[in-house]
Amino acid sequence: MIAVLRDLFRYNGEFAIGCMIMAIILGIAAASFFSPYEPIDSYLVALDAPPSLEYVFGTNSRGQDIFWQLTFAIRNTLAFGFIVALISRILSLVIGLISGYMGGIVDRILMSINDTFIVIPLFPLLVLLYFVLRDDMTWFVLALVMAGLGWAYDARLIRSVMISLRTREFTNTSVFSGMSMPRIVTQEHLPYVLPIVFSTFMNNMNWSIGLEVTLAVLGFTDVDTPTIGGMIFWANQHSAMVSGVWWWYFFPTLFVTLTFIGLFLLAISMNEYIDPRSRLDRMGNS
Amino acid sequence: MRSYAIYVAKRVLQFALVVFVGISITFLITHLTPIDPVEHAVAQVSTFGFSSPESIELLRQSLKELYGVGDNLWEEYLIFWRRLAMLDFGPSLSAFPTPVSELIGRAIPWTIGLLTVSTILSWFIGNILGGLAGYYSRNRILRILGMIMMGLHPVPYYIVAFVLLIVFTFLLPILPSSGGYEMNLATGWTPQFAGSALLHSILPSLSLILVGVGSWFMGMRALVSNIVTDDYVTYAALAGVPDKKLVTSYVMRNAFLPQITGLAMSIGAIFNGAVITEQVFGYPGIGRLLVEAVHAADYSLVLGITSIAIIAVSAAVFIIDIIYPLIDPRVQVTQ
Amino acid sequence: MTQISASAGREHAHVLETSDLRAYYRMKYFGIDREVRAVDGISMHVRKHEIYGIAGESSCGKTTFIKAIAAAIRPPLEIVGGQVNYSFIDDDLYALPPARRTAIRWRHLSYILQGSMNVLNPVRRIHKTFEDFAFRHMHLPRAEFDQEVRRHLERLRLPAEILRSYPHELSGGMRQRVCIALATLCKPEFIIADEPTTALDVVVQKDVLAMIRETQHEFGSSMIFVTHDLTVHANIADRLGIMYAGRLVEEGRTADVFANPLHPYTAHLIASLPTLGDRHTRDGLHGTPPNLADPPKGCRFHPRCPLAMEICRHENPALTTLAKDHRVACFAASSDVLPTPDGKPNRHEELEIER
Amino acid sequence: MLSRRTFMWLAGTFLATRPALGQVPSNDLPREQLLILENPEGTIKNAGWFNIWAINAGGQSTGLHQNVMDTFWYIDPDHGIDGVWDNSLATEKPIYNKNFTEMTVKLRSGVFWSDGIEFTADDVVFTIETHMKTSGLRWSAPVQINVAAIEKKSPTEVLFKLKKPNSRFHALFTVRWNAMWMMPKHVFEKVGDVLKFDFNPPVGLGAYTLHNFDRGGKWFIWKKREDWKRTSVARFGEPGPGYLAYIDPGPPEKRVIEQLNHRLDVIHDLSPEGMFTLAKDSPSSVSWFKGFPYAHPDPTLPSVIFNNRLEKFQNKDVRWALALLIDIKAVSMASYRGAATISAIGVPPTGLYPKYYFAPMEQWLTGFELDTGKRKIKPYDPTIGKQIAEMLRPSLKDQIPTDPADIATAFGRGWWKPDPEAATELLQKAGFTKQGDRWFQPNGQPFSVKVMVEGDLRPVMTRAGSIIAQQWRRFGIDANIDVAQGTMLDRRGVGDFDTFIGWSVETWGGHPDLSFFLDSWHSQFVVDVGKVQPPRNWQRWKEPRLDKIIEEIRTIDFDDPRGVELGLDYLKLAAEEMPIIPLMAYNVFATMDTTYWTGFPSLATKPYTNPVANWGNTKYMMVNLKPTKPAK
Repeated sequence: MIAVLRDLFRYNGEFAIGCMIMAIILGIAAASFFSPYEPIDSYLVALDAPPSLEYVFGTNSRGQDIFWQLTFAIRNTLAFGFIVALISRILSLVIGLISGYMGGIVDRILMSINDTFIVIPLFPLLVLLYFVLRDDMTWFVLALVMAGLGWAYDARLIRSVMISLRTREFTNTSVFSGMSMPRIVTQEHLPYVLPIVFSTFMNNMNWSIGLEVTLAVLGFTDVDTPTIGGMIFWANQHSAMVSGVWWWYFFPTLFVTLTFIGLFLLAISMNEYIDPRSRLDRMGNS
Repeated sequence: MRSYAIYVAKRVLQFALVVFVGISITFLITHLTPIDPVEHAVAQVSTFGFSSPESIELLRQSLKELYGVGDNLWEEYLIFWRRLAMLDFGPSLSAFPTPVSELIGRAIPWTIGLLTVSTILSWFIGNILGGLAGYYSRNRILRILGMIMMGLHPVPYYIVAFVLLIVFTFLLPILPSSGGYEMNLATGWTPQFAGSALLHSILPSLSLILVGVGSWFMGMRALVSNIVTDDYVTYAALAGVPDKKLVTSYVMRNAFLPQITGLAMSIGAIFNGAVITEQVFGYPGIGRLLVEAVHAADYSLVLGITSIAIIAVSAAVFIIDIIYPLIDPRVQVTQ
Repeated sequence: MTQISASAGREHAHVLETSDLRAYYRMKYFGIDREVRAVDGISMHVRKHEIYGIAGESSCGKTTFIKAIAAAIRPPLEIVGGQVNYSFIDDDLYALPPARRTAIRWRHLSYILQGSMNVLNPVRRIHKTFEDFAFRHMHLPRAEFDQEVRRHLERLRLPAEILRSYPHELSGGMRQRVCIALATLCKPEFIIADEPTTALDVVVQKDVLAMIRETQHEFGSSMIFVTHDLTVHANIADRLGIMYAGRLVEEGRTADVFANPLHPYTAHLIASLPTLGDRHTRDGLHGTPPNLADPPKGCRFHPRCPLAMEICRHENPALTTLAKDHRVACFAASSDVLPTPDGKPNRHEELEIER
Repeated sequence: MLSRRTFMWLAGTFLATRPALGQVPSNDLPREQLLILENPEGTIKNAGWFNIWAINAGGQSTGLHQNVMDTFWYIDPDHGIDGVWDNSLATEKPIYNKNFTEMTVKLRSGVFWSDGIEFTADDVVFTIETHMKTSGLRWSAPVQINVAAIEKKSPTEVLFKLKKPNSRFHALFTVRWNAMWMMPKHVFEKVGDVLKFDFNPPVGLGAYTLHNFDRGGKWFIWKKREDWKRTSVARFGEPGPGYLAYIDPGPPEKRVIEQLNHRLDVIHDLSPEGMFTLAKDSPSSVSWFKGFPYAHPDPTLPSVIFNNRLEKFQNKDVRWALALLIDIKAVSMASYRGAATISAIGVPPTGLYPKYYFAPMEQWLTGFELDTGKRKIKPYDPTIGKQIAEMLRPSLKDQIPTDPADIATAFGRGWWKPDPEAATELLQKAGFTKQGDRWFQPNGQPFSVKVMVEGDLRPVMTRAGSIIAQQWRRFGIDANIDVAQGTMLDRRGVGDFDTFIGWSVETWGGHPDLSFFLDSWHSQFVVDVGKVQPPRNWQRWKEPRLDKIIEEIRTIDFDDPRGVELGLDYLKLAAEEMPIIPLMAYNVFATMDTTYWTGFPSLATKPYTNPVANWGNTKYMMVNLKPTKPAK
């Protein structure tokens, strides 16, 4: 595994850049633990100060230092994306594996549910759920809800990989050698499926973070927990753009975009690792 | 032909099932809302004007009767399906007694107009540029374009829209900031109206296209760079098949086919409305209507919009499932 | 420049001639240089009307060699040195302007590839592929072109209906036959066949081989036929070249090579062919083919060679003619075999050490 | 290649339409005759609906109730053109009999409906009778509860016979924001079901008629009537604008942009920062105050409203302790960036109320003593308004008034001095304990207070709520804001909150009578938590002494001077008991662009009405507006 990472880092520019970006982002998120301010407190520093040596990213109209706000926002946003991705990966993995393995009626039922989830319009549903759950719709509940809605595509993907694996030679060999099905799945097939899970992990994080930003900007989330979208929400509340406090938008946007690019690069380099053809092309084995 | 018929029948069944489950879930969720449309009406009456506590109680009673809320949920559910069968969603609660279908009918042409054009445009632009960038992977201009797209496509849509709005209505005020057309114009197929509607659609569609092109571009480029290494492309290149033919008939054609499914889904998703676009640009479409309906606890309207959205997306998937075997020779109708 | 006239002089005898051909994969990432010498100094020729077989284990450089003589070079693969000359052009293949190179393809030089499933565009009907590949070379009006295609198929005893089909609607054997028809439609002087029978079952394989033989004979084309399967070579090749680690180690008439392998590697390959009634377990070669990014010094086979001598560790044996039409590169085979005059400088190795 | 052909076609159509993009479509509305106002209702879902008597079906403040509707009386939230009280369709004030069971209204003659029919007592009788027999109309309930019968005495006189004595029955027909509007009998008598009639085009008594509107609900254009002289507003002269456009300009930043581009003459409300941008960058924009704090204080009193039924808030010492933990200067800065008019007492510091109530209360407040259990303190600090002004002066300089009287009107007078020590004593007196950094209730539970706010539907209130929660949190109370965006109304009704930032006090502004909100505070209307509380006693405060005050107000006349005395009693009682913590006036950043029109109301020169564009009372603004550019 370490050798794979080392090779990826060495031969794959995307992976290297993605890693560096994510290192910076994680560094900033980690800085939140050293913040001199509580994230929800306001009117602590001068209002509307542009970026300067004292306030690197400036301050906002709520008297908060944007740099320290951002550290919390990135931490929460990343944690949010991570939880959504983690839970939805588990769902899609389990459902994809079961569906691909059992086949028949189980497969058909699971895939019908799956297709329903693909088809239901997500955004209206989230807005509706927000209104049903209202202040119970905390950051964590939202993560659970999004995880519950975000597994369908990838479950289908994993299922199709499973189906193709099931028909391969080595599965039969394992069957004949008397291995039990669960053991075959976990020992023989999981290694093929896991890279897909990792790659979709990154994409799923991107998806959930993007959606969280959107919902937050529209005020459909818990605005008390600082997130990237929450920062933009507050900037809007204070008409920051027309009053010239552009840095209130700029830095959250910059860092969320960097996060997206970083995760995206990791996802595509992971894809290359999965797809041996392009990997070989790079490594140059004739 | 027989296998195709079975295939179609299965898809029809699936379509019906998805629509049924989807709409039922939305029905349940909307009716679980703690927001009471009667209270909203009462609040609207009493917030500013004169109101005595006794009369408010009386008002509440008569509104409950009028709106027909508070019945048995199961009965409401049956009534809902009976009405839906006749494409009737009942009266809107926040614009009582105007029918939901009338409100939707007013908003939907704007959304369809805006989203069809921008979806199709971004599909073509993104796929063609992405295809070229995947094929001519060493072309400098296309590489730069690829980097721009990679930087652009993850920017949250809201930011793109907002920046466009600020640039073209505030810093350089040359485009209208909100609405679907100029004030006081008569609606109709006049050149004036069409010009005004087009002018007002520039910013919303530009924002949608910028973001849409990015994601199609990235997807297509990845697809094409895989296809380029496929044997039939190598073989045709070895055979000296001219480059133009190779790009179009060999690479692009194969890469476009999966993208057609994506296009169909996006077109179906049009009926979700572009909530944020319509919000940012004050566009009179169905996405805004939905948010307003949610705010006003108008569940007949919410249900009306989401039902249409669910039907549209599943119909798009259904149609593409049925047509796909006919357009892509590789797909065999076995399952 | 003098070499051109020299090769032009032999035009009639040899359809293809390569001299000291070198094709390396070169990669540069973050300052790390890497070079894989997949084809390292191959000189050989193919005579008119001849089928020349190339054998070797996988990743011995067969496919790269084919890419090099077919001018199918894409980065990171590069031609580092040597020449490729065809009788139907007056110049080194790589000295031609790209447009001329393209014009030669299919008209004079065509290919049959392995993996018949994927070599035909899955979303194009067969007749479209015929059109794409050959129409511009035939200089015929469309109707006559179609006639010609039908006639050609008939000659190869293929049903004309397949023209209306998509590739996936045909069986694997049928697809390979279509490829052969496609490759021979323009009656090219030279055909490159890369493992054309590998994916087929034995019965179909036999038919396809027969078909290749017949067409080659009928149209008088010359051919390079690459496969790792020596039994196939025994059936089809006039002459046989054995490749190991990017180099040609032995070459001779197929019968001679089988009867009297001079190189220990060839001997091993032939010995490992199953024969009826033989129940001995065979000794395999120990070790694996060398990493071409960092090949062993001297003879590349020496780490696995049962006959390795001291000289093998330092010097690279030159391919030397020991009998009529029979060349070998092995110090153990004969004392006539000398080291290659230019014991390649080790500059790349030096770079490798850095990392 | 179908795709390529289609693409070329699309590209072609796009290019072909490009020339049309450059030109702004021509418009038959001359800008110099047009006044463009913001309608804060936003986009009207059901734009083609003008039947204002049906609830919620269409827009109200689209210009419809400001300029088309009319009723008997108007009370101005500010000074009024000709006094606070205006007899609009009536010619005199309501005439009650002795025990308030009958009300006679004398009607103005010579007023015509916009379709040329004369307005008479028949229209009044029809309007009332329609409401008596139809349930579910906007004013059906109060009419059905109060009116036994209505009689037409003559074409210009009607008599209401009431079911029970009601000294404030006329309030139903007295516009404060809105009131019960008159229906045109000749239109509605032909209608089968009044509830299902869209009334398009509307027929009204105001000086404007419908000219054009957007089916999508983004704009409504009204045209001045040719016969504007035959309307009640003609007494004050000819309305200035030939056309009125009420539009939905979008969120605050877009309103700023539109006014900077002179495409929006009257902004209804802005964020404070948006207001400051206009004050800085738009020399032609004016507001109610000439300088800071610009905004018009609405006669509404945003407060911290306790749920007095909850155990933890039942002791007034707890409520007082929480009040003494609030630093109103910080609240003013956080919510309005200083542009707030603070109030320590239970009525808003707006309109004529400083004269009626604030001046008389000042002395009492200064002497007011609070027993903390350990000592007596005087919590009132009369200089807080001045302190806010001084705090802002360094940055805003001459925008800040210097005259103490001006400061008092702009920033308010005094408020409670933050006193954490007294708060500690009060909480301890109430049996609360502090363990470590945290406060616990007498029952051992941690003392947690949620502050419910409405999110971005009421941004300024949300900001106030978060700073107050922060101040409480610093003191060791587990306080957090609770964003109830969209659900606030429902949760307020059923009492599903600890505290919220909102208002239960709304007044006439111009008239001292408090019954407008106070009557509903009677304990007879208080219901249990979980049931819907009728407006406006959201705090569910039960107080026998208050009931007595309310009962006496019911028996006296609207204009009786005794009303003010009873009002002062209420204020003192509310200060002692602290059922809600009054904060400040609801300041509305109404901003007017003088590029095309002058004569907008302003405090210094012409405080004749409220400039806030959704008030029915803004019909008086139209007759005062003059174009800056002569009509062609």
